[in-house]
Amino acid sequence: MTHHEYDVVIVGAGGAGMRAALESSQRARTAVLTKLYPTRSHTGAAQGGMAAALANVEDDSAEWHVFDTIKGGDYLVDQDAAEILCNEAIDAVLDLEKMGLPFNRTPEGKVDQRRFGGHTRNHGEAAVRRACYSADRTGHMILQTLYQQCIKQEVEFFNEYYVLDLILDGDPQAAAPGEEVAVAGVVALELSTGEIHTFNAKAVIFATGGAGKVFKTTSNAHTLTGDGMGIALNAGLPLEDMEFFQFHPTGLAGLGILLSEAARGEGGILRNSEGERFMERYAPTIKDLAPRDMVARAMANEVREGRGAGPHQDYVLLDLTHLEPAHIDEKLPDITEFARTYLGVEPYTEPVPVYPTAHYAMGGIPTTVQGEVLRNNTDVVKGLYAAGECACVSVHGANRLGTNSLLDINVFGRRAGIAAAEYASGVDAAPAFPEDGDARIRALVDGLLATVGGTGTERVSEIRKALQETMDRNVQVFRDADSLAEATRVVAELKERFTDVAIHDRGKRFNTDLLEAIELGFLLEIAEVVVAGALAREESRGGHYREDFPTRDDERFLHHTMAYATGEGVRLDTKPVVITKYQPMERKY
Amino acid sequence: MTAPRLKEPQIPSGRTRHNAEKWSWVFMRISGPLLLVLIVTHLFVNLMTGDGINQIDFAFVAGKWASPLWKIWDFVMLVLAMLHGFNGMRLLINDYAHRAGLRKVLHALLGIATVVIIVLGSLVIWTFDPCLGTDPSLVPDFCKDLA
Amino acid sequence: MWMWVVHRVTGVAIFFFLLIHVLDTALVRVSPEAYNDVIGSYKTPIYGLIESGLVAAILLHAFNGLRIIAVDRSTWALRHQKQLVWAVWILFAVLMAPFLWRHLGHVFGGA
Amino acid sequence: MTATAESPAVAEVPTLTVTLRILRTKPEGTAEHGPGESYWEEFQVEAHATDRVLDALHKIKWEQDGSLAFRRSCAHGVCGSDAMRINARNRLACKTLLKDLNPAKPIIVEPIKGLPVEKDLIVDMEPFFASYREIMPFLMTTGSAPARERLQSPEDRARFDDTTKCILCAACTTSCPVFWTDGQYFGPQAIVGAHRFIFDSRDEGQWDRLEVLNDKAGVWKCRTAFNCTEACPRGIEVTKAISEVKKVLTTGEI
Ligand SMILES: Cc1cc2nc3c(=O)[nH]c(=O)nc-3n(C[C@H](O)[C@H](O)[C@H](O)COP(=O)(O)OP(=O)(O)OC[C@H]3O[C@@H](n4cnc5c(N)ncnc54)[C@H](O)[C@@H]3O)c2cc1C
Ligand code: HEM
Ligand code: SF4
Ligand code: F3S
Ligand code: FES
Repeated sequence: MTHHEYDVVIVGAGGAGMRAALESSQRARTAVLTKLYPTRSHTGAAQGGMAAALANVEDDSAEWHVFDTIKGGDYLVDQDAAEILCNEAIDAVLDLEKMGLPFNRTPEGKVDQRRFGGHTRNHGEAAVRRACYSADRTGHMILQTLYQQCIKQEVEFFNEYYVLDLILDGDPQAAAPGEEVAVAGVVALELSTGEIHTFNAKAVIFATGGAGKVFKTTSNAHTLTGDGMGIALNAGLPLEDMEFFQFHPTGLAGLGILLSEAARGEGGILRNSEGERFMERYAPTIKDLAPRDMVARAMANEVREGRGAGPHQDYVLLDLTHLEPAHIDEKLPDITEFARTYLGVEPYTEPVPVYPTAHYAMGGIPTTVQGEVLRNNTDVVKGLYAAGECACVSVHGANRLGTNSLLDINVFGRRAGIAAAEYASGVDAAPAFPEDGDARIRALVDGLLATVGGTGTERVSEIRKALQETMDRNVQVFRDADSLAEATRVVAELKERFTDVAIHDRGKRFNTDLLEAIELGFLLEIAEVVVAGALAREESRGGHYREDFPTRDDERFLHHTMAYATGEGVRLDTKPVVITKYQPMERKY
Repeated sequence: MTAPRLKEPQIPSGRTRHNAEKWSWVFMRISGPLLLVLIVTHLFVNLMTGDGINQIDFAFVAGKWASPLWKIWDFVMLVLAMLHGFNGMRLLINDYAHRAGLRKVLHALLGIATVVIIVLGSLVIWTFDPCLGTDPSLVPDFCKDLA
Repeated sequence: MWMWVVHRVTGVAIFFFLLIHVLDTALVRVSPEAYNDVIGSYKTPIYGLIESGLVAAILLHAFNGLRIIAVDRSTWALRHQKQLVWAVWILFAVLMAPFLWRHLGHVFGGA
Repeated sequence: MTATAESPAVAEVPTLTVTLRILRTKPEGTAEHGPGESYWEEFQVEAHATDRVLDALHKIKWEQDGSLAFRRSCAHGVCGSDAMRINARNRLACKTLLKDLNPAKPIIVEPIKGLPVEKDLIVDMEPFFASYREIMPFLMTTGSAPARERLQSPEDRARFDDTTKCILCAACTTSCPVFWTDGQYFGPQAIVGAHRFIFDSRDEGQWDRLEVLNDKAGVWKCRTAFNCTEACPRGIEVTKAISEVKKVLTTGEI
């Protein structure tokens, strides 16, 4: 075991983690722990753009952006947070530009902007060009630019260090309201050696990204297994609004690889098997550029009603054939290549088969607008922060608008970085790291290693596959009490089977077999929380659609869900939504 | 695992200074096409015209070198080819000789060989005596006139 | 990649030949007899073949050298480098054929 | 009840059995092989022609031998994790479909060459990233930053577009024969990384980078072998970028 001491430890080196690191490393001794090389993080897969009311190409205002965000989130958005997000958006984009990010440009040389779902002029009048972009690789450029800045600032990275546990100096659930609970550090496994490292820190920032791998069809990377959320849950912290998962309308059918909404922003049209532009029926004003939850539902509905395309009528078509090939090459080069490579479809001349794909976790570790992690509705854990997709500030509410997440990671990554460093400078020393702080993880790792050649009978991959299939079948775009009950039963059964899992690699170095087992553990816990939240929320709102309760019910459910792991299942609680300016209205586009 | 120390970017710096590799690269590109002309003509004259390889003997060489054009021609060819070859071999040694000691030795050998050959070759060309020796059948015809 | 290997190998071959070639030519400074002796041995079939190989090496190296220079200078050449590799081989074949015919004719025909 | 996409595109594709011959290395050794010794092992998997090599590797790992080690993340060619040598060419396992490989013959899978092998298909990427850091891959400017964005015309932006696409997968560098021979060459990726900034009209640190690239281990080592361009999964014209850098160094003009 090796022990380290830092002022600030950041877990995750995606967009949120590195944006935080840029701030924190200027102010305090900072280490960034990441299970992947920073440039492998899934921020790099983001395509379409990053929203900010720069008004470079047409009239726009941060105020309209706030409204769109709140309405898009089906009024479950904390409005104070949304205001921060949209007001700081402009500087967030300009900062990235100054760091060197190669945005696409207008003829005058300014940052160009394009249309995106749910972003409108003057509270819903018409679609507005708000998304700053770099072809269809905006996330790639953000990730590269932030990494480059980290190189410049000599940020200290611990690459391929897999954080497995969070150490607090008290029990966050047992502690009385108002009582202080502080962070003491994290425990990590160094992939290349198999060695366990402990990091004692005054402040810790979680920026571990999403959990898309609880589903089978997903745009998320194999490595997005919700580790940060799982670790928080295990440490006794709540997760907020986990039942809200975004299904992106246009995943490559059968594969889930994302085709950015930018395809529709640039003029792409969704059609059913009859060639009909069906979104005209569902969202007459902004049609194909309606928010994702609505489009995804419309697509699934078309398929359900027998208007799906293809031999099994199980997908719809994204039509780009009316666009100039040169325009496609300039604005959408990557995603059209995905269609060619993976489906053998030529988007210049053929429509592309698409179907909703699990994309984004609106929920996550609850935080304040400074990124401080909440251990209940009011108390923060001292020194513990979270940002990015693993966190829930709640700026996305029940449904995130496209391009608001790249914004989120920059705005709240930065805020968390500053807040953590300042907190760390203000305290003399981190809470003592317990002698046996790594005992739990050591037992976990040793236990799994001992299953090699032992009596365990279950395979990680089989349990994971069963989990993903049941989630796709029962907790996807449409849900109801029966499907969720089924999912509850299966997840519980899989958790049981997981206790008998065996791995096959006895080596210490680069034991990815071991890691997949641990990741599966996190996936199972998160799935349990997602299903529990979805079952309890007897209404339809944003990304959560209950067929047995097809309308929004503000009377009973205009609140956040707070889920705690108790050791005997999930305990659900509620948290009020912060409403400042916009009272909930019906959501029509 | 810690990040590397970077030298502070000094903006703007002077233009680049150590240009050895650059000039080596440029030289290869200038000498190459020149050599192409020189060598191909040389080969053509020696091997394709007249009796080809069979015509080559002392007298043939002496006949050619009676003209200053061919003297200069062969001299330029010799120097360029040796420098081009020297430089090419130097690159190879850099690529394959990993140990510093070995590399030094090979570079030295290469340098010596190159200098020796250029000096020797030049001497031969410029101090060539077409009527060397005693056997009149071996020297070119004009030696008889001189005699 | 393979053209790079070819270029390297031919370059080295030519270099070593050049060393020897200068040395033998230097014999003209020693005596006509010595020179003619050595050159005489170049006229045997074995050397005839080696000589052909040498010319082949020079031509290949030379044309490929031109290709490399072209690729460094023009985007068109860079994008068509594979076709240029073919061009090098074709040019090489076109020039080698008459040379071989004539040279080997001299060597073996003893004309 | 709910509609889910059950692999529509692949439903028609028949399954086939493919053989993968994988070059394996176990740092701890195995019963038959010493620590760090490399050996070939064959696996057979059932797969669809439209599956990726990555899918086949996963099948092996998940169903046959959990100890098979390789890196991967995004699974669609954008994160740069899984560059490996497949049938003697560097490619991303997640971007190579079985049908493009002649699945009738064994598919040969090896780690990328020229970097130390850690375990199976995992190599030590540190030397590669070190070269990248060496060329100072970040925007360098003087003076105070403007209040709004720095302006850049679409034409200026287009000049370096190609090299911004790099995902640092190392397919290029580890396919370069010069990189294999001496290992001191920065390799094509570092030049691509530098190119991205040298030709960015906003950057003022070009000559610092060019100075690094003018060094013994820099651009002049490139012998235009074109392996890098052929290997690049992002379709970057790597050799062109290198040649543009050479041009700047010889002419002194950007
Ligand atoms: C295909 C796709 C396209 C998208 N397009 C857009 C778009 O156009 N606009 C938009 O706004 N949003 C988009 N999004 C959403 C957005 O990209 C993500 O939400 C955002 O990038 C998440 O960033 P992050 O920093 O939170 O996490 P990530 O970038 O996922 O980074 C997670 C980091 O955490 C590390 N990590 C995870 N677990 C551990 C652990 N246990 N120990 C140590 N380290 C760990 C990983 O190594 C990684 O570095 C898209 C998402 C996808 C999947
Ligand atoms: C006939 C005309 C010739 C042309 C057009 C030519 C061209 C070139 C060029 C352009 C290069 C540089 C290659 C690069 O940088 O990638 C080169 C390399 C080289 N040349 Fe020549 N050359 C010729 C003759 C010769 C001769 C006569 C010799 C031997 C003495 C020779 C030996 C070499 C060697 C050893 C290399 C280095 C190869 C390497 O580094 O891979 N060349 N040549
Ligand atoms: S240039 Fe291409 S091959 Fe090289 S690292 Fe970048 S993406 Fe990979
Ligand atoms: S493969 Fe190597 S030699 Fe040059 S053209 Fe590419 S870097
Ligand atoms: S897994 Fe990301 S590039 Fe292949």
